[in-house]
Amino acid sequence: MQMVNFDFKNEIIKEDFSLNYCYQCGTCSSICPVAFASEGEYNPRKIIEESLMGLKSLLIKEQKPNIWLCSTCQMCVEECPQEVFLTGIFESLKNKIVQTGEKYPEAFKVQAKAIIDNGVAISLSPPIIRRRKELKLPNVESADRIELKNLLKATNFEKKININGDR
Amino acid sequence: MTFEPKILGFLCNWCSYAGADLAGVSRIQYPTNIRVIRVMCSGRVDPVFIAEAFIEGIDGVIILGCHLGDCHYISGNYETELKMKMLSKLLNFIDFSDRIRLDWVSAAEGNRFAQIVGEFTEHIRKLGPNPLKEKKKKIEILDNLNTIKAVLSDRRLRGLVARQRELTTEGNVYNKVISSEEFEKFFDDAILNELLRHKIMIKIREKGKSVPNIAKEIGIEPYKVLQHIVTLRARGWVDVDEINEEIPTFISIKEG
Amino acid sequence: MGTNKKSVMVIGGGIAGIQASLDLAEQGIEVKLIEKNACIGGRMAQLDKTFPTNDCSICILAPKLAECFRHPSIQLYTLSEVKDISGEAGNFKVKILKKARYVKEEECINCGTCIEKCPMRVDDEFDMLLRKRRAIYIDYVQGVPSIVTIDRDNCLFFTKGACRICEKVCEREAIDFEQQDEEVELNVGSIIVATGYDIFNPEYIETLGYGRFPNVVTALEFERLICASGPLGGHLLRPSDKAEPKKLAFINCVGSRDIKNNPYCSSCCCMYTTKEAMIAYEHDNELETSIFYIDLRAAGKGFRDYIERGHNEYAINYIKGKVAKILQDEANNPVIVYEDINTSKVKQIKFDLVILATSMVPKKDASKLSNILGVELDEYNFFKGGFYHPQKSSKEGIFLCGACREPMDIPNSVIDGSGAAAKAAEIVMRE
Amino acid sequence: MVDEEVKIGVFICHCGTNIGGILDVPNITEYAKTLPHVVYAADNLYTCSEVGLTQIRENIKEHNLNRVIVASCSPRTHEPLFRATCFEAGLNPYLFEMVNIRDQDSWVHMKEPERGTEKAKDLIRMGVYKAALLEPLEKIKVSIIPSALVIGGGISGMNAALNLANRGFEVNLIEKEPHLGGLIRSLNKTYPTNEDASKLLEITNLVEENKKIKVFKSAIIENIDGFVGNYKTTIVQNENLTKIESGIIIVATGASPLSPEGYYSYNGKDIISQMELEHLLKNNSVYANNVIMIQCVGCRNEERKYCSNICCMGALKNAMLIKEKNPDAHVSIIFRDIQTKGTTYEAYYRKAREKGILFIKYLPEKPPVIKKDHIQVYNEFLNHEISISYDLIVLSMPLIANDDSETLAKMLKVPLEVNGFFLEAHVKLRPVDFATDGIYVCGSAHWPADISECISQSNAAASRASTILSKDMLEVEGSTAEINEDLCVGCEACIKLCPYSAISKDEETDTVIVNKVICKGCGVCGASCPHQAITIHHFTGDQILSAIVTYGGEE
Repeated sequence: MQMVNFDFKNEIIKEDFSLNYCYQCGTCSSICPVAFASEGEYNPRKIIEESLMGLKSLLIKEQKPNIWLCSTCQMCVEECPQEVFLTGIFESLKNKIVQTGEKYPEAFKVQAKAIIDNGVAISLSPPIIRRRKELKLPNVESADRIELKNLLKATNFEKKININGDR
Repeated sequence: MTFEPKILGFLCNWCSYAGADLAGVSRIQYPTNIRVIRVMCSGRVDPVFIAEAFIEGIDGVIILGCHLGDCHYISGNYETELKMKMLSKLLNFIDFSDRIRLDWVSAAEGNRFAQIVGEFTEHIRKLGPNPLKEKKKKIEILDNLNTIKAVLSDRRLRGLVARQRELTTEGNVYNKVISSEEFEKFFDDAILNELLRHKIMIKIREKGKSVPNIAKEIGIEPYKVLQHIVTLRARGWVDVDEINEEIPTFISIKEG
Repeated sequence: MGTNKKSVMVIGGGIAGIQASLDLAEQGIEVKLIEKNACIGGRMAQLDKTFPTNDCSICILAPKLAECFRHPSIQLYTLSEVKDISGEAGNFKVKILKKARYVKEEECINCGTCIEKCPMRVDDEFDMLLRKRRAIYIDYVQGVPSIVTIDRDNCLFFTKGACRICEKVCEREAIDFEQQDEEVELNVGSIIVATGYDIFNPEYIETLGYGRFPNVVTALEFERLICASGPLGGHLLRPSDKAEPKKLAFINCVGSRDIKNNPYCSSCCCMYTTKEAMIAYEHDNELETSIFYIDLRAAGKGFRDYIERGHNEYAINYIKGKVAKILQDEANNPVIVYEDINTSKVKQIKFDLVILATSMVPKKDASKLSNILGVELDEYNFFKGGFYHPQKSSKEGIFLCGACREPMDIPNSVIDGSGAAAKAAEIVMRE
Repeated sequence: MVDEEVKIGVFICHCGTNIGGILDVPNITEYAKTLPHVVYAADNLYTCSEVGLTQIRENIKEHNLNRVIVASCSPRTHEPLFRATCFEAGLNPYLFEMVNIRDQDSWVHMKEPERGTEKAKDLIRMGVYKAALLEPLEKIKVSIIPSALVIGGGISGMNAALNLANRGFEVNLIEKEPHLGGLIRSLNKTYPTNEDASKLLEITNLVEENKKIKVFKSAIIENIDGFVGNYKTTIVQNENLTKIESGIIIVATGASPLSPEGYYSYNGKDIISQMELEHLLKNNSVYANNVIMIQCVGCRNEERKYCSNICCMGALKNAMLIKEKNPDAHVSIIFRDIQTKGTTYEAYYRKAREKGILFIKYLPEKPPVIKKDHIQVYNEFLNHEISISYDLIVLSMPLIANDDSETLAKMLKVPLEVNGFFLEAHVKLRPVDFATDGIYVCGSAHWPADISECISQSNAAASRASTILSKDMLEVEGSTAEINEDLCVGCEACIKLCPYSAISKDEETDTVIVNKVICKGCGVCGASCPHQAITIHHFTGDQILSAIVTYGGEE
């Protein structure tokens, strides 16, 4: 039995007030490509309802439905009739998961590493570079890796995301 | 010459007549056989009118009203339905029930009006002329139709129909609500009895007849005829005409 | 004080305006009924049937139209618009632009000969563009006044300078190309606004495919499709292949309860989608319907029973959940993507025809009229009524009724029409 | 008149080519001349034109016509015009008969002109046979008592009374309680403005001070008699009888909140009703930090199927008021469908969510279960049970019909619907009228209604009532039913059949009579009367049968 936790709900609200406006119409799940593909393993509407109820252990510990499957395509945000900023809310939930030290998919650590190393989450692949040239698009400016590295170090990023998996 | 049926239509002013007008405005063509009598509500159509129409040789009668629930007069068409149901049951006994049709046409249904008239005209065409028109059958059919008309004019069945809704919803004077099924059964019995009684009345309207003779003429068992004669005497409609060799004959003394 | 103190102008000849006019006229007050179209009747005339009784709409409306037309105290100004007002409660001066009909009203008997011979085909707005009418036309066959009108913008004579066939065939010599627009001045004690509503264009919500998928239609189009006097003669066929649809889906709140489009609830859609599903079922008992909804709003009298009946007797499946996406398969069948909240899974179901319950939106010229009248609109562009006195506008002597002030169904429009009449009568009858 | 020789004139319209281009109108005209009683028959291009109408008027005079038939288009559109024309020429308008040979003949038989012509002849002959039996009828006039009776002194009744008084009519307002105000008196604040309910009750003073309004408090209705324009009502106040005469009656008796007793372990302490919460909020004595409201208690169930319309907004309002006073309070609303239709109410709902009120949807088959300090409820959006702690539970109870509605309905001879609310004449187009003329309904007596709905409806009822009260005389159609005393046996079947309660038993003469003012002439009673004792004027059995006989009989 899950207990409604107003304090936890208010924590999320503090990060994104738009959560309050959700009236559970289901637009987000209807439009979401991942919800369809994952057969409900990921369901944005349900995550929002759990957030409204402040169901902390479901959201943070059990992570049901699986919030990490969100591809941040923003279709839900685009279509939400109440302008709930779903991806923003999911982001803050993901942060909370990380902060509390709960497990989360390895893939995100790989990406984090890529940012530390290259200054981008996903580097441009050679075919993309070639096509950009064909289309006469400007070069992608790469970030100042040193500066970024220093920045991440100063904010203790590696430790926060528990990049090496040890606790 | 091919048979052109004579169709009579009763149309309520608010929906069906408007629907028929709409068929006109929309130039929807349909057979010319129908002649329309406009009434304010289909509930105005007294079943006696229809019996009379058949007596006058009309081949088919169509009664059209607002769709159930749409009646301009709130509930008139529900009463129409009850009355026509009684009429249909009676006509069934003389093979005439196929010659009437009750249906609902709204003011927006010009097409539907034309379609119903077309179908019904075709139906009557197939059925053939009102059998009254056949010389051989004329007297028998006329007797039958007059019997039906007499039943329809009599207070007994009319009273039952008029009270049907009250009896099946609010209850009778003892506050007993009769279920629709119960009513139906009771009503069917009443129809049969009244039909036979009026049939007897027609048979003895000019000349006194004995029970066995009446029984033979209308094809039911003598004891049943006797039962009805008893009822009819109680109503003051029948009296003993004469007694021949201990067998009494009965004659109608009903006025009108 | 003006000479026409005991008169009221009603703007809009839909059911709300008609009710207000009839009530006032029956109280002995002179009514000037201003209608923009060629015939009165408004939206209700377009509907096939009405909930929760499923009465045929035109059957119950037509007697009121006739009464309005015949009433000695009602003066009907069709093809007319309000241009200007001045004065104050008890004594308004109004300028009306009455557009030329190009047909002599007292001569035309609506015999239809001219319509038959007119060579121009024009999209029929009354039938939601689902069929063509001619350039000389009557709004709808049962329309009142029962006379034809020349559509100046499409008439060959006006656009190309040739034709005049209608003039030649009219036996009554009722056609008059010389008619001019005229300005009429009225003096009235009070004004009632009853201009009604427009329909939200669902093309704005691209993911629903309206306009791209032939078998996705709006609810008002559906009313015409299923109406016995509509373009299909009441035999429901879907647009793409003229096949009889067996599986219908209705999507509620299309454009409504939506901050990006119309934040408000359109009030009637839960009920009219049920009604439309019922009528469709009555045409074809093999038909199955799904209605997708957010909250089923059925608080009116007898409305819950109606929904129950829809579910129990008309094979209507009510599905909680808003549909945001419609796809289409190769046979032009709309495929609805929705979440089944019982399993939390997102599913796709194929339908034969999908009907969108589009919001009622303010008339596109509402702000123009509000400026002319000097009354306020609300944040959505509906005419702003009082919170507790909804028929009162922001200006004394001007009253509101019907969907021009808020989306509402027919009974409430009738109540509003009578209610506004009561308030207007107070003004013009005060000592 | 009865013995006067019948002289019928028949006017047959070509309607340009609409009729004349298809049917053989001259032939029809010649035929018409051969029919019995026809002394004049002529065709013309447009009977409805001024030329055509003049022709009718002149020939009525010239040939002393006492029946007129026009064979042209539909009586639905043109009968009033031709009747008026007859009247102008001194003929009783009910001696006019119309035959439809356009919309129902020439237009629908365009390819069969000969048969169409035969049909027109038949129709005209039927018209002639009916017309010969037409009788002159008079419109019935009835005087109207220019005052109103409003039953119920809540917001609806007071507003209706005030509107009528402002229109210049005398009003009698009766209230069974010792105070005016009705249910609003028990409210704290009102939505959607959240202002004090007392503000809306300022109308009470306007009513009490209005010279045109006579207020009767603590008044019980003993008896109501009469009909439109002439109602007579007896009321009792402290054993004193008063007779009130009025032209119309407005029913504004409101509704009552269902008692929470027996629902969800209601105890009046930490489990209370929304009405009791209103009281607590008024006294500023809500101390709870965890408040849960449960919607649809005692309704939308088997016993009471309906949605009570006003409870969602009521709950939203009180939830917001609690949050306003105590922003840290946790307020949850356990609901089924939130009913906030329209612009303002939907915005109000969004506002409530903005304030952080929690909404939990429940299923009727899995209702919330109240435990000692928490509630367990199956959350439909999550598909599993959750629990919420509480220190106050508020039950939203529906409005139900007053228990004395039935008595009042019987006295007024108006119907109630299944839930005991008053049943209007027509749900769509006559929402505040009863089928019985001169009686109207508004507010929660009709169906649970909030304040703005009550005010709209009471304005509407006042408007409808004014259509009667503003006339000196009421004129009604002459084509009504009439009971033939010699044939009537007093079975009273017709009384039940009449949808307008126009037929009643006259206790003094012990006969059944039709009130011609109320009768609409539908004819249902006549066609059903067991003894065929009812004449339906203008559609009499003889008239209809005569048309049938001539149609059938002609070979």
